[in-house]
Amino acid sequence: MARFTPHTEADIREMLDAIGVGSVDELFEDVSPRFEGELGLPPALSEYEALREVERLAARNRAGLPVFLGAGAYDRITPAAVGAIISRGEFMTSYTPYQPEVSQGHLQAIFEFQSVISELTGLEVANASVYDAASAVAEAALMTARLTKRDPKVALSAGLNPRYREVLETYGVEVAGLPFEGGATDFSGVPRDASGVIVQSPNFFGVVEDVGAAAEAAREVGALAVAVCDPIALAVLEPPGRLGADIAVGETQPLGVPLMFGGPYAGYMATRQRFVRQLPGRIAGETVDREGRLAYVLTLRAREQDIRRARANSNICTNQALTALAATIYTALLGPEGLREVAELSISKAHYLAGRLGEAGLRLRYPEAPFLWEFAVEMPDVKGANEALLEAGIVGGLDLGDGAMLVAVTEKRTKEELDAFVEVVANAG
Amino acid sequence: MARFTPHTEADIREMLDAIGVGSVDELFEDVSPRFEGELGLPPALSEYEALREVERLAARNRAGLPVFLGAGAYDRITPAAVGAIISRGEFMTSYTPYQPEVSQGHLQAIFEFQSVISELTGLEVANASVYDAASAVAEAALMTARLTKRDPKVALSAGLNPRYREVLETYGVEVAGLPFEGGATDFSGVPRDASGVIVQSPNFFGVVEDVGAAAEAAREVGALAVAVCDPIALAVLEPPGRLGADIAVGETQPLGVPLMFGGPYAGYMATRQRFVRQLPGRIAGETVDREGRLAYVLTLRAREQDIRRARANSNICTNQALTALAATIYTALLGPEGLREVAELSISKAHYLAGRLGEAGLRLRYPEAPFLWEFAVEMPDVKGANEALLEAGIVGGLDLGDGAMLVAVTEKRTKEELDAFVEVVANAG
Amino acid sequence: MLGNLIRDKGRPGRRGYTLPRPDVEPVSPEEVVPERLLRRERPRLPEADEPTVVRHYTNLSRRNWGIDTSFYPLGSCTMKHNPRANEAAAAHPGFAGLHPLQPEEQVQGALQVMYELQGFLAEISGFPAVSLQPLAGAQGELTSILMIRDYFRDAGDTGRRVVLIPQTAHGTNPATAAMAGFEAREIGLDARGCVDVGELRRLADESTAALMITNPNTCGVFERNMEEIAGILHSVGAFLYMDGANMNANMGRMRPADAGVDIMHFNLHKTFSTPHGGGGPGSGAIACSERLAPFRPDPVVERRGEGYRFARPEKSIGRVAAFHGNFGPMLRAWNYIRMHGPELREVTDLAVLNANYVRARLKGTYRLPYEGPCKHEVVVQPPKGIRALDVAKGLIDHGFHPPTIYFPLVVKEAMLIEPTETESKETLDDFVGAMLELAEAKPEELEEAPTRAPTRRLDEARAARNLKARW
Amino acid sequence: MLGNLIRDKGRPGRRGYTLPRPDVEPVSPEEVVPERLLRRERPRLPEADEPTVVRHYTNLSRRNWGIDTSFYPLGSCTMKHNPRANEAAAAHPGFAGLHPLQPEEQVQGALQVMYELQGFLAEISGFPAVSLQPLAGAQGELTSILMIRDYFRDAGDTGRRVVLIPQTAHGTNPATAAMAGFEAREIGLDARGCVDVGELRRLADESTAALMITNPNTCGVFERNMEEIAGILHSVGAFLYMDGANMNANMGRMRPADAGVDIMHFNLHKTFSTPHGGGGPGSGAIACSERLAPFRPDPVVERRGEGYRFARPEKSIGRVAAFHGNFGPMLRAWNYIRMHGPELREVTDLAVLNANYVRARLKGTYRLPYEGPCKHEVVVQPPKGIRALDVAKGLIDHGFHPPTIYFPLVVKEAMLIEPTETESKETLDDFVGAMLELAEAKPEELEEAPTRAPTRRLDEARAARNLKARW
Repeated sequence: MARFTPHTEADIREMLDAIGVGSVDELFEDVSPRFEGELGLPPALSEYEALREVERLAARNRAGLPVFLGAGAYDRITPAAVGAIISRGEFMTSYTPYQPEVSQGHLQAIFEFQSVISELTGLEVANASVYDAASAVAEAALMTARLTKRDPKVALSAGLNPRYREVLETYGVEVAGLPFEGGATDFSGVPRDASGVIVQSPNFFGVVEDVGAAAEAAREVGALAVAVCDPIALAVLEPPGRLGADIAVGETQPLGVPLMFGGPYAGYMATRQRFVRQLPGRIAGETVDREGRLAYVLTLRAREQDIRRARANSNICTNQALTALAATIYTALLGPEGLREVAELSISKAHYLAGRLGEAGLRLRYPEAPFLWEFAVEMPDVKGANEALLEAGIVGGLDLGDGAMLVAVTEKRTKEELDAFVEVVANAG
Repeated sequence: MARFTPHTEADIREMLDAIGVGSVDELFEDVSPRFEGELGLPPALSEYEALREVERLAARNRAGLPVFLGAGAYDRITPAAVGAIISRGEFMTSYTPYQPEVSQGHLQAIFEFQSVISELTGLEVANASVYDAASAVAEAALMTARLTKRDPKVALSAGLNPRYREVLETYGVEVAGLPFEGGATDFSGVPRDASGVIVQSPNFFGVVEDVGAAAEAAREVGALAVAVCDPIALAVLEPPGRLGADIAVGETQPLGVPLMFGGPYAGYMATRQRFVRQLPGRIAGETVDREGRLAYVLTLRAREQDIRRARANSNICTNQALTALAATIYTALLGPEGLREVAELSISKAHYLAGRLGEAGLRLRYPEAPFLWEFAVEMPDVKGANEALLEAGIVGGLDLGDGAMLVAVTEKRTKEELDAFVEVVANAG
Repeated sequence: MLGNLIRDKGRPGRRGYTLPRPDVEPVSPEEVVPERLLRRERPRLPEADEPTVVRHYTNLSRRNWGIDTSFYPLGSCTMKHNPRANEAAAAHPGFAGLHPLQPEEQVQGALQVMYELQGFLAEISGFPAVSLQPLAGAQGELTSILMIRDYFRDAGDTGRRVVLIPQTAHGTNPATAAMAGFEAREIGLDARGCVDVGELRRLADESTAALMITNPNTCGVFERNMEEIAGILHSVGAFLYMDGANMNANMGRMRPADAGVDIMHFNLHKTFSTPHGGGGPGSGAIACSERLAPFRPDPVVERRGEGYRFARPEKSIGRVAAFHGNFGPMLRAWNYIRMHGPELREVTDLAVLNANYVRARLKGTYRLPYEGPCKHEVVVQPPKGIRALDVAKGLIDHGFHPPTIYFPLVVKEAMLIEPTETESKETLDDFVGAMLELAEAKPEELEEAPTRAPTRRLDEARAARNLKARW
Repeated sequence: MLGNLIRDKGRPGRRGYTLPRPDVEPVSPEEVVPERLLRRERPRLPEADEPTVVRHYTNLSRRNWGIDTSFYPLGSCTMKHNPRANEAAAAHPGFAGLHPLQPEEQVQGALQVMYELQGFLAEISGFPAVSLQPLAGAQGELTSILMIRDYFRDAGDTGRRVVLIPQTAHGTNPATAAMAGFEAREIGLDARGCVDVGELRRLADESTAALMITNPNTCGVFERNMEEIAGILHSVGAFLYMDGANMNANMGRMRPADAGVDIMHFNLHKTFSTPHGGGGPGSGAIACSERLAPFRPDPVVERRGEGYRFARPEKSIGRVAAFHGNFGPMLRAWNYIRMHGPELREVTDLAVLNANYVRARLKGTYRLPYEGPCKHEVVVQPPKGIRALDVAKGLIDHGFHPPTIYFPLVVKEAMLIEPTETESKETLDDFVGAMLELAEAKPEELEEAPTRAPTRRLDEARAARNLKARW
């Protein structure tokens, strides 16, 4: 018998009788071509056996070590309360809140998520999340095209996470390269037909970029400015909305979401109120019920695929609601001071590490550029250094492939771990 | 500031003003002798630091290995759904259901637990749990005294788990020893002034005892019979109520409760309807509310300490409600066939192991006695065998201290593990 | 009194989480960032203690229904039980703690899960190639259509500008086609609710890139002419794409590749029981033929000797996600498939049995626009004079989550009911009982429903008119 | 229609869990057990699938309130927030998977937790010796009194048959004394609600084994004459036992050992935030003087060199639990104390502040039988003509769990309110608002409450009269 199904032989008999067929097979008589074989899958395991198999596979991973990788996913401290709440069945086993009367929990949570993102980005309105930062960047680029009525073409530099750029290109957005020097982007040469300018800050190399300059450059050519920002960084950096960006996007993974080998994460998108109709994805809005009680509902639905079909402003349907909820709970627990403290601890530790590496004779790639907690450090043999680090029980930074390692330092790293990192790298280097 | 408290400086000020005192200190002016020092405790850790410490301590334990220890706690398969449900805040963070209108969840769960225990033991009524099997045995012994109006004195043999016997004695019950031969108890010599006869089946050495003989022996001297039974065993053994036992007690840990280094577990107690007023602990009963809807409530409260004080039939108050809930959910998931299958798998594996050990030249201590999944095997150097087993990644059986090892085999053990056990023991022996 | 938002429950200075004390010399943002780039105003975020946060979100959850609380027959969404074993698997720190950029030799367990899952999906669909990267069904669609686009580009076939889409399609299909730069052209249905093959013959030509079919379609009807349809498309050099949202009616009974489908997507969160999370995360793996395989997104997992590694397909469309896809749902789907093996067919069988049972029981009272048998879901219409919306809200008062309503668009007052295989006959009987009762209710009474839910009906127009989407 | 019990939701043949297939030759019970000892009839247990079981218990939980859903000021129960970090600690498989009989060298981490927790409780109480074994507060009491009993036995002091117990005591105190074989004799109060020292002087003599005091007592009043009381008892050779249920008013402010207490118990689940679980598991550790230390239950944890081991105190009363106590709550309490360190005093301070604030706000409307300040809880009486029961049920309709009512017994219509430190001023203000509103309600209206709870008031007499305690 199949697992997780309640059907007894007697149930099946009674149901077939009610339907008026003699066997389940008859219900598939219209299926053509019918698959008559047995699926070539390994035999069914009991729960315990399957979980033991999971255990065995997990043992083939090197998890639980201090991690110096970042580049879009950060090994941050996750409060225990986050997982405890999002695993409640009412949150975990529901779907998109099409029926608001029995979905107020998720709807209000989305409203709170949107509020958090609006506050952090300094923009008026945010959506309920998109898949990840990369798709948020792509959706934002397409949005600039719709808003400027130009073809989707964005100006950007090597400062944008190359993975985001790849997704952008997959989504059919044309890219115009901008010069990148000394760790930062030169926004002076934005093409006149660009629909948008994209600036990431801190950028892929950890450097704090001048979002204002990007916004100005966009404005000059009638394009829109898209800022890509780590939400933790926005606890200490001026929000993109205040610096003139029209759209802000990013990754909420740093807000209490486990690394989980790359997903599920959640992309965020925020923009100015006047652009809201071009914002893709769900939006929850406030309203009242028949008795005048405050309540929340999905709104501006006419932007979406299930209503507008081919003329929708995106095909997105399912987003990352549960992850967005995790980020909301994280933010509620940490609060503005907590977020700032996370940022400050990370800055302190990263700068300590950078300093110690300098003392050990290693050179930062962009020594003059302002950075928060991620930086590129030059190293003759990054691969060798990472192997030595792994031997010491440390997951090293990202091999940039050109004689430098991109190192991310979060609040989770201890001085002990930082010192060990320096010692290994100094010896291996 | 203390953790998990919402008080801001402003809150505290406002509250002190409302109270009419100038400082929190003033609220302790009546405390004498007042402790004026600082508690000599290690400095406060953040959640992350504390959990890292837990991680470090956990690494000093040898957990996750196949375990052949039993003797009252069994390494059985625990369905994932059990933990997922009992961790719901409504179950986990509530207390004794004194206010039934907002405690129907727990009350109904207790009612279901009582029903499961009644069904398994073949007795009419069960309570909401006591601390563990040992305290259940002690409470049962005291119950026999109240019911027979004799001093608490019970006849029992070496077949009773010695830890239960110790608790019995601590609780002030006199013990009369019965002969124990060939793995089973001889009930022929029960003293005439005994208030009870206690029989454990399967007994401490895993042997299935004759509960009917114990009941008869009790009846002959006007005493009551107490049977101590593993609930999983009751899936295949005739229930004590059917064999004449007046009280059945035991440990519900085998029903889906983690080993957790010995607790929390939950003892169960069941008895005949006519003895219910001498049953200690909570009892949930069915009733209706004002609108006639079925509901549950704590009942027969006049037995309990908070009502009857010195004349209560026990001092028990808090019991093991959440553990009892886990056992109820486990039983609901497994059902009668699942419980039977757990028993049969354990029996099959235990007898396979016993057979293989026999082939390897080891002798069962009670070769003629019927056993289910636990047995004593003679071994010249149990300590040495256990050390060799640990080296092979196996937690061996209980050293009985007299040249034998008590080995428990659950459905969780694989043939591979059993074969490895035999190989190591045969070589070490 | 303050409102009920988490922000209303805070007060300046409160904290819900304590971080480790600094163990290095503090460096402030002011020391490292130019002043004009420093934040001037604090964001207005909640300042609340852990007890308040836990209570707030616990109580929010209690204003929400899920499969765990109620029957949830939302058509086309496959709201089946989410086994708790999957959650136990996903919680394993050996997976949850992995950084996506750890070198391959450090993540062999995760790669093996992906490799095996690729194989499982290949077997279930009949295709030789799979990509797990798309992050949701709609992204799986987009990935598929982009692969088709790139196939034609690569072949120098520049005239393919049309994607045909049946009227019954999910809205994501036309939206996807448009997003990929195609013209989405609708194609009509025959009397059975299936793609009109005659019309397809007329429409299909060298400008056709693909037909996006859903099978069983969103009327719950099996598209019996799949092979013929595939033949027509292939004869004009176009592709047949299948929306796999409804694979819960196919597993072990029909393999899309066998029917001539060229490419499809799965919804791991539907068919393979990963939690829907109130609207995600999903996971939209795709499977395709050898011809399209080189265009899959980067990366896929390959086996080399005893190990596993990432590889970029030769003519890859590129990445559709920053990393490797939603690994959490993949691990859960892997676990679900491991717990079923070939018995997945019984999942399909019982899902279809349940839908047909509901169909049979509603017949005579509710209108059935299409002949039976249906597949894993059934579309019905309320008796004349009663609105689908009112029945839906009435169901809430009976403790049932409503089905999908007003979809598919081709059926007026449609109610699309998908019970899934994890519901018992008793639950279905109770649901049918409620449906039959509601069919006889007075419309003006139904209009009042729901009265027993956390809220009454909402003023949806007001939300859009006076947009308030944040605190 | 069937009822709502899990058994009603099953059907023969259904299964909610699949076990591994046998990998050895099956051996049936019939082959190994004599026939007359084999079960003849199947137990009538639920036969239900996992989806049904999960939904059933999820919905049951939704008919229950906890700290996570509501303010829960149950007096003497210390319903403080249960930090989720504690649950994360207890879920660690490195602890959860440990068998209690694994040799000491395999469980050094667990022993270290116990050893350190013993030390923490010693520091908090001021005593040199601790035992963690008692499984709940009441068992901690019993353990303490049995230790006192054995002390006198050991000393050959055979006349100690009386345990004195103030009228304000929890019911467990007299029940414990009786269970340990003593005569529980009540002792009266003075006007402040404290033990009547004069009466104690008259009662205490060579027949007295101990006085069981609770401090602060259950009127929320601090027993200021502790040292004098201890002196009187010691002068007749008797012991002073302290019920530590209310330690949440003492941590860092008063150490029982300093006041002359000889032995006490803790409720780890109250003071140290481990979840109450709907009525357990608790944990009732005890702490005592050097004199009583040799009588502690077997075993305690000792340090030897770098390692830890179990040891049996010299004159141990024996075991009170089969194994080492409720380790789960111990681990949580350890974690809680590690997260607070010396700041535990602030927990006490804020708990007492909260109670006094509620007291101040209710003053004038509710009657206050005792002068202030109170400690961590406050006993109040409704205005004349209104019953505590009705106010309690009325609070439910305001969304608040009622306080303890009709206890302490010495106060008519008592309402014992313990807010704990984890509640905010706003919550207290809302609660006070509800209390004040209820004080002005018409009694006949109040009689109807609750109307917004999962049930109305229950017929409790019927439950006892026609006992139905199982399906």
